[in-house]
Amino acid sequence: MTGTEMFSLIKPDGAVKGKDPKLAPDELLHIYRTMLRVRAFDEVCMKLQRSGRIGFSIPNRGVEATQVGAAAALRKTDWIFPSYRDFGMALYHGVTPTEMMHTMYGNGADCAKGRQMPVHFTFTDPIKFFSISSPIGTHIVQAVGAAYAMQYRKEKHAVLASFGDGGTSSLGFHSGLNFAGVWKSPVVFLCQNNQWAISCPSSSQTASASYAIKAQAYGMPGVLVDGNDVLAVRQVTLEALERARKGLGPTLIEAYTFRMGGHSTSDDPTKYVPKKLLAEWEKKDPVTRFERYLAKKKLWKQPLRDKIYAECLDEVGDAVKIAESTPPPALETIFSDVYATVPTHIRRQGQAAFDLAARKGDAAAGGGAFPL
Amino acid sequence: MTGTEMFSLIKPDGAVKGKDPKLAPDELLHIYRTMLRVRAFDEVCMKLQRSGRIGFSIPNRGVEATQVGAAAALRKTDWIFPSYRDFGMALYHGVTPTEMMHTMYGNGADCAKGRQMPVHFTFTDPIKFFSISSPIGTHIVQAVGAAYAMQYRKEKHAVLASFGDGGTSSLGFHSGLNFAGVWKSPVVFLCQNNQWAISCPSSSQTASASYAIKAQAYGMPGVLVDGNDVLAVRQVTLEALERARKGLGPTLIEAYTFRMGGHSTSDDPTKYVPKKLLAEWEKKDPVTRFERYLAKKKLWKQPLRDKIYAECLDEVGDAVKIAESTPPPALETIFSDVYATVPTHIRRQGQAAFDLAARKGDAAAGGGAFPL
Amino acid sequence: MATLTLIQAVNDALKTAMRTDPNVLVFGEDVGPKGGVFLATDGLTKEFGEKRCFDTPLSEDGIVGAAIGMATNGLKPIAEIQFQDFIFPAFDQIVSEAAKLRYRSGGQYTCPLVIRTPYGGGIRGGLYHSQSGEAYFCHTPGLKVVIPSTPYDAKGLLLASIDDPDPVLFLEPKALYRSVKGEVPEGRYTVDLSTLRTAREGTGVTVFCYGAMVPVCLRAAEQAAAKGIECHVVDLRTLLPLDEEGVIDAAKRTGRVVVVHEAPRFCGFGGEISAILAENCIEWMEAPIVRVTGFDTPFPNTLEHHYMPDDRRVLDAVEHVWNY
Amino acid sequence: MATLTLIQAVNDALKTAMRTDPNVLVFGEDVGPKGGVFLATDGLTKEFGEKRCFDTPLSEDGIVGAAIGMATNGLKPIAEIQFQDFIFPAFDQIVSEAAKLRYRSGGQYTCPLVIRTPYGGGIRGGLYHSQSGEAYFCHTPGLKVVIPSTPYDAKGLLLASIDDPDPVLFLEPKALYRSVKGEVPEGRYTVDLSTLRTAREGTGVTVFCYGAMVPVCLRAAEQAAAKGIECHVVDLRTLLPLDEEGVIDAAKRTGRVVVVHEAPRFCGFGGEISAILAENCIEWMEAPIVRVTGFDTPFPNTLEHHYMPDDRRVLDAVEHVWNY
Ligand SMILES: Cc1ncc(C[n+]2csc(CCOP(=O)(O)OP(=O)(O)O)c2C)c(N)n1
Ligand SMILES: Cc1ncc(C[n+]2csc(CCOP(=O)(O)OP(=O)(O)O)c2C)c(N)n1
Ligand SMILES: [Mg+2]
Ligand SMILES: [Mg+2]
Repeated sequence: MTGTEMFSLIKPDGAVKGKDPKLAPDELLHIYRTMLRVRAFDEVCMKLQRSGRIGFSIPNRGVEATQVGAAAALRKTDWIFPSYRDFGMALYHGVTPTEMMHTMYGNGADCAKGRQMPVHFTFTDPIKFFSISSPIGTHIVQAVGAAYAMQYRKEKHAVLASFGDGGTSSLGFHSGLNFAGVWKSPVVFLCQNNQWAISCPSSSQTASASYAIKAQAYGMPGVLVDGNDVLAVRQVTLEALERARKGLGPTLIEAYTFRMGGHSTSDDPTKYVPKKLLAEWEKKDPVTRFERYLAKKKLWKQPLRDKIYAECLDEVGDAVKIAESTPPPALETIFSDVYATVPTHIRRQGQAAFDLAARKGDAAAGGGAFPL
Repeated sequence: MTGTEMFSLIKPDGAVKGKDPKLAPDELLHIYRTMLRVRAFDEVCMKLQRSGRIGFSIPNRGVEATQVGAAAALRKTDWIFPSYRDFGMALYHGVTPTEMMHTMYGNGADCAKGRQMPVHFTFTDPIKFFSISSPIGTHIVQAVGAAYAMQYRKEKHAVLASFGDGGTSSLGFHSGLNFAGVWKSPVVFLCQNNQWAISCPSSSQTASASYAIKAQAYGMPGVLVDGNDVLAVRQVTLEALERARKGLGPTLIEAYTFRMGGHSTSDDPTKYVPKKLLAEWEKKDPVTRFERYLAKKKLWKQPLRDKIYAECLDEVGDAVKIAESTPPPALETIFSDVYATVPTHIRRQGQAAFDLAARKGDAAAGGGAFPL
Repeated sequence: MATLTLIQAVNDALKTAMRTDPNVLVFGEDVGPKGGVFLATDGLTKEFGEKRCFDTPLSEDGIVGAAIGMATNGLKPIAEIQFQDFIFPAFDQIVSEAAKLRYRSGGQYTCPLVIRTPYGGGIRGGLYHSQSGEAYFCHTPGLKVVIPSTPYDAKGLLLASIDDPDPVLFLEPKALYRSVKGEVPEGRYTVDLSTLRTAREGTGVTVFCYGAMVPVCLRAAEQAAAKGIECHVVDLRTLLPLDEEGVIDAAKRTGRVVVVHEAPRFCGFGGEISAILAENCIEWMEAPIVRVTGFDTPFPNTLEHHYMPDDRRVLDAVEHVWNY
Repeated sequence: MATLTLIQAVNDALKTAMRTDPNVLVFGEDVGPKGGVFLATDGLTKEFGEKRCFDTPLSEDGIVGAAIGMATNGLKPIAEIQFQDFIFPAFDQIVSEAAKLRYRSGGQYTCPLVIRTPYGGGIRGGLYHSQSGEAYFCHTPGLKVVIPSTPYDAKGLLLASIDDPDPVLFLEPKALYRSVKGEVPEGRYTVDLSTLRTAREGTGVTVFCYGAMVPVCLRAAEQAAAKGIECHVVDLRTLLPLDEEGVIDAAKRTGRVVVVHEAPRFCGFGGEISAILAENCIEWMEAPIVRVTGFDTPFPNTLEHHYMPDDRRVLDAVEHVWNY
């Protein structure tokens, strides 16, 4: 694999090119269901945002195969260093829509205690899904550090670091891939090339022939894969993870796909995405492509999509109900977790905030005395 | 040129491989003399440092061909964004040893007004030799900005950005080459691979097959050249500059050479440089190699080296005398050039410093009243 | 004279500068066809072409580094950093390079660039779309740091920053982008980069503030006035170099001082104001110098209204020093 | 008990920690076979192998970024930044990431790392081998910032930093590396990260300082004593979190305060001390709170002895507040 030829498994008609990975039917259906779950979660969040019930979301339509395919290659003992667009990886491994919805609302049950914007998830169970950061690229080199710990302890685990095409210009990309090359780190770098960094196309991002080819600069293999082909993504990720576990070092994978929605709910893509291009990629929908494959395996026919999608919508709808009825975080959450123990100056500021809230009759204060 | 095969022109015996560049004898001798000038400047500075007359210097033995070869390809209207090891580029273009020695002493005639450490030169005439910074790599992307100004004004000038093997790990390398690729900047990136970043060999710097190959990540040609072959370095730099002037974009050149001295006068390389390796490279001395070429052209035979080197030592010796008899910078130089005009708070601090110096009878204060 | 929002005034300043000086360029992430995530650069690529207003790769280090090179070679770059929270990858270029170039080159190379970036809370942006980092930059000799709070000042200060021969960090209070409107003259005018602005006259308590805290303090001053305390509200607007004389005069006027900013308190800009007063006119002070600031924690999301100083907290402090 | 220099005490602390905890790793530029440019890590690769003490590529962003990943996955990384001046490429990793990880993950991921780096002037290092950047980091909630001034504290504070569950920036005064010596116990002991140290008792003038300024202030105190002024010299040693009670008590003791640091004055750490006092005990102050600091300029080279506060300048300030 040279970093410029694109690997795919499922042909547009659903037939297999080359060797069928022969996954068990329930694994195939779990993959399928997860893709629909992502889509349902996405659709609901977009509506919640439009109606002002949550502040922000990040659309995933078009890129579900990349996320779910990569997640399907991981073991529960591996770590994920995700980007903010990686809903699907968490869902695949069993994080529930309810846990995620708490973060969308930033309520008192949110894992991040309402401190982060929506979509900035953080989970430790059932898989290490590292706390998402807004600054682009910083996590790429952190992933290499986490992988060093695995090497050091002689564990056979690996790390998946996921980022966008824009992320390749970041500092963390350069230092991350460079360190991983030198250290032969058990890391798989997944560049999700969805062709946009907000409004900036790849032509303003880099002059390199592909993103995968950047691997050469760091002495590691670069693999270009069809990001709308869930089984192809799973396959190359699996192979890269195997290399990693064997001590053969890191791999850079570029998954070539297309962001069908805006960058976020704050973005209007019609200002910069050519209509024709959008229409072209609409035809390459990754869910439909996978359904054709499943159909050839006799695992799929309509109304299976409608049925599962309805179930997913229900599930997400329930999550919304639970999240909406969960109260906001307590005032003390502003002051805790800055350090393991609250230092005096922060304790004093917290106490003042409690006093003020109590004096002004503010709900968030709870009991009234600063409890930390 | 692929970035892994090494280009050279002068064979070890001085014969030409391929096409002779056919430079005029006085140009060849200027190149030769400059190499010896670097060596003389270097030798004198090492001694000055050892005897405590200057604080610091950076040895250049072994890498003269790379510096001088690259400089020889430039026009006076081009800009140099140098690294701290690039004595030779300034000397080639006519900066005098005296001007440079002022900086080694940080005296009142120093272009940098005694603010920088030795070797951190800054010249605007006869060529733009950009102010050297200690932080590694920051200038690489600045060079791309300077080149943008040339493009914008439709000038046919170009920029040479020079840095070490260690510099390729820096942030400025990544952003610099990436921006230059996208902008098709008239920049030549010269990576002087002298095989060490202080004590760190390339094996701890990167896993890539060469430094030149990193060009691929940015969509530009990468050229590997024998850095001990002054004419080969000149040749590839010239070709890269021509591409740049034609609007065809940047090139990354890796000049493969060897740092024969310590990193700096503060460093003891015997702690980490294998003796055998040093002996091997001793045989590849770039000055001797070039002499063999000149000899074949009937331009050189002993005692020409001794004669020229003695002249160079004299010249540098004179520079030392002038620099040593030049007084230190005036106290006001601490406070000027922070901004174009001195703001009130700095003026007040300057006045206080003058008052104190005057009260304590301190020479540096000069007249006694803060003059800015 | 048109009535503009603060963001429209920024856009107007950029257009005014670009129309009069062909060396003025604008670039950053999404500033081109999209016109910037807040639309500060709306219409610039269309009017001035993509050599003068353009998108860059996603690298703040690159954006500022390239701007330094342009600036030192005769252009007037205006770099946008999408959110101030994302300026830190460029910290080295700003602090080690832009701020020190004139000095270290003995004045032979200079760096007249402008970095514009929205800062501050109030949009439910959480840790990374809400920060106020002015103190990091104010501790850096060689930089100028400017923060407008009105549309008039936004245009005049930005044009002055573009004229300035040294690097200027221009911090725009995003909470005010569309929430304040004001009259803005057409064409070129500048507001001097070294004088504070008296936003409200008063003899009771002096309140120092800047950016998005100015309207907050003015609201608190209204409420204080209702209680018989007349606040003297000072909009510092250029934090570095600071109008120290003006600060000292304003403090002496009342002898009672409150300093307000959104950023965390510890080692924040407010400490410098307190220190200047404690050093230069402590004997005029009739009460403790009180700071009302963001807490010494990262910026939260859901509870940001508790984190950011509001008129209640400012009023509390004003009453405290008044009654002292 | 051995008599060690400050740099030997640092080396001793590293060895002590590595001997007792296999999860402690040391890495950075030239820390391996060379033993660090100041020899802080001398002998570590030899004793502990190259998996535990090793050289990295030339990238501070990478060094700190990787350290964060190691720290959050169970190791105890000690990263060396060769000079504090070169920490800025890692500023984003430190300020946006290490400092905020515990908070933003609701406590699920933590970042117990130590960054060691030599800071300060006195070695004719010019702009880029002399800086004191503590204020940049002290304005960052989530970090701890520690600066020793004696060999005993260097070892005890470094071991406490290694034990700490949060990210610690450990700034080493390079001017003191070999110029101070002191008794240092063998084996493990720690010095608490939240208390100041009284370096000299006195009732006349309180002098706050840290790091390389401590011996300078003690010299000035000797000279002041000769003139009949007894200085109370406080070595702050942990700047964040600061022992605010201790600071206030020490200031109240004399009612006259001088604050000393090498870093530029404007928005420096000294401002925070002044502000805390102006807010908490202004009525105890019998004189202006005077700062003696580096100038608000970059750090020069040839004239560095004029730039850095020396005993003359400290004594001047002490006399000024004493005679006020
Ligand atoms: C350091 C930094 N700069 C700028 C931003 C603002 N920003 C958020 S997302 C984004 C584009 C990212 O594009 P890409 O990496 O391709 O990921 P995608 O959104 O396409 O998945 C930008 C510029 C940021 N978050 N961090
Ligand atoms: C950002 C930064 N980090 C660390 C240093 C300290 N340092 C000075 S030179 C050097 C090695 C540079 O190696 P290389 O780029 O190969 O250049 P060479 O000295 O070999 O010419 C290091 C680490 C620095 N100057 N800047
Ligand atoms: Mg993208
Ligand atoms: Mg080198």
